[in-house]
Amino acid sequence: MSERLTSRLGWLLGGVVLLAMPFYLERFWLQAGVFAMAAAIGAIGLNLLTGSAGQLSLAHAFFLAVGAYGYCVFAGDSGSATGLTGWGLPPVLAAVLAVALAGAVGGLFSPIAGRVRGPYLGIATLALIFIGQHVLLNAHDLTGGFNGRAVPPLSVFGFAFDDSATVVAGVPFRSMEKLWYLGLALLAAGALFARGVLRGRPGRAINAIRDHQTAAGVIGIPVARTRGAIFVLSSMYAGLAGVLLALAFQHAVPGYFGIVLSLEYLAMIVIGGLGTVSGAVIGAAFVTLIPQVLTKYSESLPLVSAPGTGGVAPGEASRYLYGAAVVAAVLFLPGGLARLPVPRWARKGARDKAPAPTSRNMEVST
Amino acid sequence: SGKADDSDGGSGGEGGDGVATDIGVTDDTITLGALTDMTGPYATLGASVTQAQQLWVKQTNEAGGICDRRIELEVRDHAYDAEQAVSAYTELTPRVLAFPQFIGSPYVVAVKDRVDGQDHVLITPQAWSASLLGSEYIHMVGPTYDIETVNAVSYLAEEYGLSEGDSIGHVFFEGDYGENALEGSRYAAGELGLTVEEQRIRPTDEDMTAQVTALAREGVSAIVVSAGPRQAASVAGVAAASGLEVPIIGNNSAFAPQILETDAAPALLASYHVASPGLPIGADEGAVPDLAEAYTAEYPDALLDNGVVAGYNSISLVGRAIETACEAGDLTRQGVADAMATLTAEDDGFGAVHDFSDPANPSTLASYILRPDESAPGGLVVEREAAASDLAQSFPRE
Amino acid sequence: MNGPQPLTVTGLTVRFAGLTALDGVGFTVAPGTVHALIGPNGAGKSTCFNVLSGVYRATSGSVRLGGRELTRETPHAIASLGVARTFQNLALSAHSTVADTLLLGRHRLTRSGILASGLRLPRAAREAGRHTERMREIAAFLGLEPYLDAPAGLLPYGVQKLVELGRALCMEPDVLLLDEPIAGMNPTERQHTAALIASVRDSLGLSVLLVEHDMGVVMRLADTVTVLDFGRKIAEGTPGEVQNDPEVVRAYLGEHQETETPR
Amino acid sequence: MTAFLEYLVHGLSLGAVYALIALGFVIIFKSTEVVNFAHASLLLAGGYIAVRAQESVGFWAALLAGVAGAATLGALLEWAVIRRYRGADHSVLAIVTIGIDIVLLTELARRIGPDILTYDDPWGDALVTVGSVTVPQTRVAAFVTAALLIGLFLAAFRWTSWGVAMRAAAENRETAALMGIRLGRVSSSAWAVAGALAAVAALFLSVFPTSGLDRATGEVALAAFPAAIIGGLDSTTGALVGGLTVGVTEALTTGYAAELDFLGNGFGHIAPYVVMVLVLLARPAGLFGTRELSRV
Amino acid sequence: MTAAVLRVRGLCVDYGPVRALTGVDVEVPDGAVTAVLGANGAGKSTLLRAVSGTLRFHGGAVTEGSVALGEDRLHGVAPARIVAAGVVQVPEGRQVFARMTVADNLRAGALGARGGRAAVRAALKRVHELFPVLAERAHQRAGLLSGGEQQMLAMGRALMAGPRLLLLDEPSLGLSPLMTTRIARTVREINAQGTSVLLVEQNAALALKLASTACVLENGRVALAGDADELAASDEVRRRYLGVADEDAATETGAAVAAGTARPALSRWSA
Ligand SMILES: Nc1ncnc2c1ncn2[C@@H]1O[C@H](COP(=O)(O)OP(=O)(O)OP(=O)(O)O)[C@@H](O)[C@H]1O
Ligand SMILES: Nc1ncnc2c1ncn2[C@@H]1O[C@H](COP(=O)(O)OP(=O)(O)OP(=O)(O)O)[C@@H](O)[C@H]1O
Ligand SMILES: [Mg+2]
Ligand SMILES: [Mg+2]
Repeated sequence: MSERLTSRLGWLLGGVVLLAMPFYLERFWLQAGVFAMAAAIGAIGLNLLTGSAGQLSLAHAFFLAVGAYGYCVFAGDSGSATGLTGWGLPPVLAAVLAVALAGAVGGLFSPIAGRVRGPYLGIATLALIFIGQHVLLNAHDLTGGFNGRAVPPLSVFGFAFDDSATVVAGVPFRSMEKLWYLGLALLAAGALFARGVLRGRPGRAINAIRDHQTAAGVIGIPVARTRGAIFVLSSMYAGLAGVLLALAFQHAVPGYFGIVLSLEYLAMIVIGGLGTVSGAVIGAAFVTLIPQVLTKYSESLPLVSAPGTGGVAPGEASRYLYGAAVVAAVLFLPGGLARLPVPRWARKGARDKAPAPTSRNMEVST
Repeated sequence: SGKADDSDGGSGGEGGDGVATDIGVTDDTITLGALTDMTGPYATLGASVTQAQQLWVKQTNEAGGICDRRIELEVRDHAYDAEQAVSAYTELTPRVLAFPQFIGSPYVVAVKDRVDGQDHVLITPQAWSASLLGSEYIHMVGPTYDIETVNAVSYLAEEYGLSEGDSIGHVFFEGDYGENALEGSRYAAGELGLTVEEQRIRPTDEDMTAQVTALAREGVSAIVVSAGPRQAASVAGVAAASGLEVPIIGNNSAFAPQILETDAAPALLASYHVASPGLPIGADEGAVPDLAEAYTAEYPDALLDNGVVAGYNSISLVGRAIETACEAGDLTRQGVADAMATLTAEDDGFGAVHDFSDPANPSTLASYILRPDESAPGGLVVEREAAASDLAQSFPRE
Repeated sequence: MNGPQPLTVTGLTVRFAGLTALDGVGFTVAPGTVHALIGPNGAGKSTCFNVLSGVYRATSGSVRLGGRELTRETPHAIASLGVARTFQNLALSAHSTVADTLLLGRHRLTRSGILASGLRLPRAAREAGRHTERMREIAAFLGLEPYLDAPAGLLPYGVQKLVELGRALCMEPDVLLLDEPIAGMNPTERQHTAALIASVRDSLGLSVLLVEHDMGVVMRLADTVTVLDFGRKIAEGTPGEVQNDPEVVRAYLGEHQETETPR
Repeated sequence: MTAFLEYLVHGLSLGAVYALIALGFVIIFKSTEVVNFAHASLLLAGGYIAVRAQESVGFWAALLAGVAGAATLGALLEWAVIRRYRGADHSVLAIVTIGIDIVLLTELARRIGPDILTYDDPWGDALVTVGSVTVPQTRVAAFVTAALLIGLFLAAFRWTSWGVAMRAAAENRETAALMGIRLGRVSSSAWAVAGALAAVAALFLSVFPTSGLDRATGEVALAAFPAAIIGGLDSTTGALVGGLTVGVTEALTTGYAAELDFLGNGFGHIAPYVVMVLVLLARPAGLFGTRELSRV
Repeated sequence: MTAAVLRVRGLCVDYGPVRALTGVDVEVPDGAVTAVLGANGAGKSTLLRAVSGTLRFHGGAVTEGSVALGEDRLHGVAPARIVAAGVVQVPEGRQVFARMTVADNLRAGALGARGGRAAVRAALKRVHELFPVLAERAHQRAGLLSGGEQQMLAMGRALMAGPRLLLLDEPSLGLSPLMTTRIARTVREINAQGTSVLLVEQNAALALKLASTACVLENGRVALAGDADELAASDEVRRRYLGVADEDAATETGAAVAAGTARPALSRWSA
């Protein structure tokens, strides 16, 4: 069998398995899957920025929040039943607007993102997290404050992604079953889009800016504009991830969108492999699913003890594991999990290039 | 598929004994769920509550269980993380009858629609924010923060003769604990003609010098602390050191026995009070001594603190609701929730009498006033018996 | 693109804190010629390139390409006017392939943005196809074909220099600024590269401004030579004239070039 | 006016502690170009070791043990992780320190549990009064210690071969090796120094007016991020100025919270970040940081 | 023949799967200048990296063979120890510490110095005499120097260590003819003072003039080795590295290119 055929078959098989999941899995797993898909979309966006453009960002959680809350506000009830602002727009339009809003906010930060580079940018973006938290807690009318606000369910042409059951082949489809397919579709679209960007003209340009900023300008690349554009694009990915997460949560809470979340996204792209789309997806799945699996199976895992019995709690175990995974991935798998020797067809990233950035963002010379 | 015939898990129908059941109850077990934080910011509370509840389960099973069924408690540690909290809820809901523990009010709020809309599962959260009121399935055991703070301010006014025109300082956490408490102090102050000097802080702020200096500048005659134990200790220590000799009172969560070992101990002993829904763990009345003894026997290394009482109290009240439901022959989730609402004058043995019939109001409006005492187990003794102040009774709820 | 235009530099001055790197320099690069810029180390040659390509701002003076003033333009705007350059120190991405590096040169000639590339619009694919073809033509011309899939950063220094030249040619420039294009090559490679430069001047009719310390190559390639010393122009003329200018000999070439006697 | 002075003095003394933390950051950044996100756990580790040691030895010996322990831990991390990284991208290393931080913090939180650990420090809750302003003795001690240590490192960086070696190693490891610089030794010494400084900061963060060390104490290290950036990530003077700026900003915005209420309740918490963004807009490399060079 | 300071025997170096050197034997006699010639990519820089112990920075490693300084083994030894033993390299492409001042760059060079303070002071004086611009620009950041100035700094920095064996990788790269002559003179002087030199140089004419022995690397192997004079006289070297016999050929190629016969000339692009 030719390699190409094997690869096709592999993809097909994987696709069928993913599509069949909602018929077999319980809500808990579906929900975990949707979380992972949302995280994967966000991680792809961060990887565009950090992995390919070499810009460290700690503000990803902030843009997730913009997407999530943006959607809530745009789609929320316009009546004053909740005491919260809502524009009452059709949910699909609201979702699109929320993504656009994340992009626009990213655009507002572009002057700083363009001026400030390297570690300085990383920490400068930290400001967005804290300012974001401040706004989330204070702008009660928009965000509902500390306890957050309910997320209106998505509905497409009257088909609602809510908990009312639609029976498909004898299986009641509630919100998670429906969101699973939505998540798959968005993730596939997001991944393909990102690969197109990375392999095409914009991808080459951002790599050049990362490695030799001044030279890139001389070659004809508008440096500030390109960097700004990639920051905006990455923010929009985060915004989309935020919308999907909000839909899965059914309730947006500000505490979730803190610094820890931003750090988790950085961990995802490093564990999966910097600069590749598949790396982002694999890393996101790893970081999202590990705590869920460990918590669920805490009783049957040898080293992990059930809560309240002393010893290492599942929450702790998963943090040890993913902290160690970050370190191990960088030291022993410089390409991340996406570069593990797995069969070719299973390795989506095999053909995305843009290897890990290695040169420092500094040019000096003669 | 395996999922086709399945309506959200569980075994519907009727037990062998003629008791109607749906989810979380089999012929020989009743499964309860605990969503706790044992590794996150509320780990201290989570550990005490969980261990107290495990103790109750053990005691109850030794006494033959409830409704001839053993009790099982499934514990999930969400580390105060939204994703994990919601996941843990999703995982356990298809399998449990009720949640006698749920730490993290944002996450309780997050699942509230699901609880009211489809899950109908009884929850007694360990968070006392007024934003959790209004559901027939979610019942706080004890007064909400706002009521507790109203009681605290009333106590200060009575005891220290605060009069119209005086001002009080309020140091509170951002978030719903602090902000809900602030509503209480604002209301009480408004009624009493006092002004409130607000100082909003974060859980990570540990040095209260700037806040106390600002309050001193405003000439406050008392300070309310709706924060954590460490902040309370810092407030008391700094106030004493800088000569601001005013009474300080904290909410139930603003005390832990550990702070009596810090430099601030003398100041705390001299000027600090705590408003509490129940008796302190060191009290010599009601069910408290038994609990303290059993708990220490079971967990010799664990700290005795108010989380122990809170946890034990919640689960035993849920237990009583289950018993009542059993007697009514309806051990379905709805049956248990309905049974809970029939508990209208329930003496919990820890100094409070609860009424769970009105979802719009907390189960009690009364608070004890406690004061630190190094020699008492748990570090607190009763200063004033439980009482609901007039203001607490007139507190408006929409 | 309306044919090559003269590049005119007048009264160009660049000051850095306490240092005048260029002091009122002026010269004109006639269309279709090779104009060499030589001078001792630190004379201001690369600084001049940096002003021409928009990396440095001139303190005063002007640079005109045809009728267009360049001193106020950004680097990418200047590039879009058809000015391409190579760098004295290599500026290649270590891990990008040679093919990608060359395609980077075509950035200014292509259009597909994030949307078109992300959605893989047919327009983007067509564009990529056409430009890849031209890129291969240029690679073949430079003899870079065997390296197209190799990471540029791992190639030998001399090949990297050729890749830089290729990237500049991929910009289809009217004016080509070459900063020491043959440094680090051995004589054979130098001659080969010099021939390539002469060839593009002739076949593409573009103007070349060349900085180089190898006088042999300068003499062979240049139509006109401008000599800088301490930021000032000290001589200008044909290679022959300049080579015998006593000032140039003193400042740059050294009294007798063959000081060392073979042993 | 007295209130203002009091806020100012309080801010300066708090800022001195931030400066100590920021200085550790800066030293690591200067010598290895790594933004050390694990600084918080290094700090907590130092404090934890000292408090635990105090049970068997006296305060001063315990403090020494904490400093030595955190220094060893820092050097160990450098040896076990940072040194082994083969790539050249420093943002990857920054992310690695996030991983380290997660592991260390989890371990320490597990060990500390619900406890609040207190030092038997010689200062207690004693105060110093100058004119109308009173400050805790601990804070005076912190200020003096910070000023001394920062002066010391400023001099060390500028005048000793250690400083030259460190800067050279940060910039180009291969060439530094060609100069005979022992890369491993240089960078582990930097990490050790940063650890030691963090342990000292941990002490001052957990004595009066704070009520002790607990599992969350390390989070204060976050305040050192804006401090280090405001001053400039590679400037020791910057660490001092940045730390003081953050301290004073925090103290003033908290003190005048009522007057600043129009900016939203709790504005004091984000004020340092707002200052940081403003500084970066004006000077992209911070007040004293080295501007990035760009020559081609 | 005098004893060799540096003796490289059967050296093989791999960069991962890429073999860069195969069985290379090179010797630098005590007190001599030895030149290494070769085309781009022949492995010259790799040889110097192997001697200095810095291959690992490029993902390379010595797989076979040995490098010895006098009696001491050098392969497998940490770079800092090699410097301490007196082997100092001026790396290809200057590699100055761009953000440090010129003065600090020179101080960094002296970190591995074997003498005391006085020796360092003397070395600094010497470097300033050789390259006055380094004294003038002492407080300028090295990254802002011109290419040639950086090359001088790199050279000066190496001299600060007072080496016993100096490895030079293309020291004349980017230097003006005048400065190239000065570098040549410097090499000769320090050699006269007892420092042995291993010189990699594209300017083969210059290299062969300075060196007493030389070798030619081709594709990672030693193709020719012997006395510099002999090599300079050999046809092979004259044609390939001195470019002498090639002069006519080159003009021919140039003409051929222009005429578009030998290789395809590039035609204008029309969009
Ligand atoms: N950005 C800058 N800041 C300060 N000084 C600079 C800067 N750029 C260049 N210089 C100085 O200006 C002078 C001219 O430098 P330039 O690079 O133009 O020289 P050059 O003629 O190209 O020399 P070389 O042949 O050695 O490359 C040098 O002395 C250099 O140190
Ligand atoms: N880091 C590396 N990884 C893989 N291959 C390498 C690496 N560095 C060098 N090489 C290869 O090793 C061979 C020898 O390279 P080296 O740099 O030693 O050549 P050189 O003779 O110094 O060439 P130049 O004259 O261009 O400097 C070349 O084919 C080169 O491509
Ligand atoms: Mg130059
Ligand atoms: Mg080389």
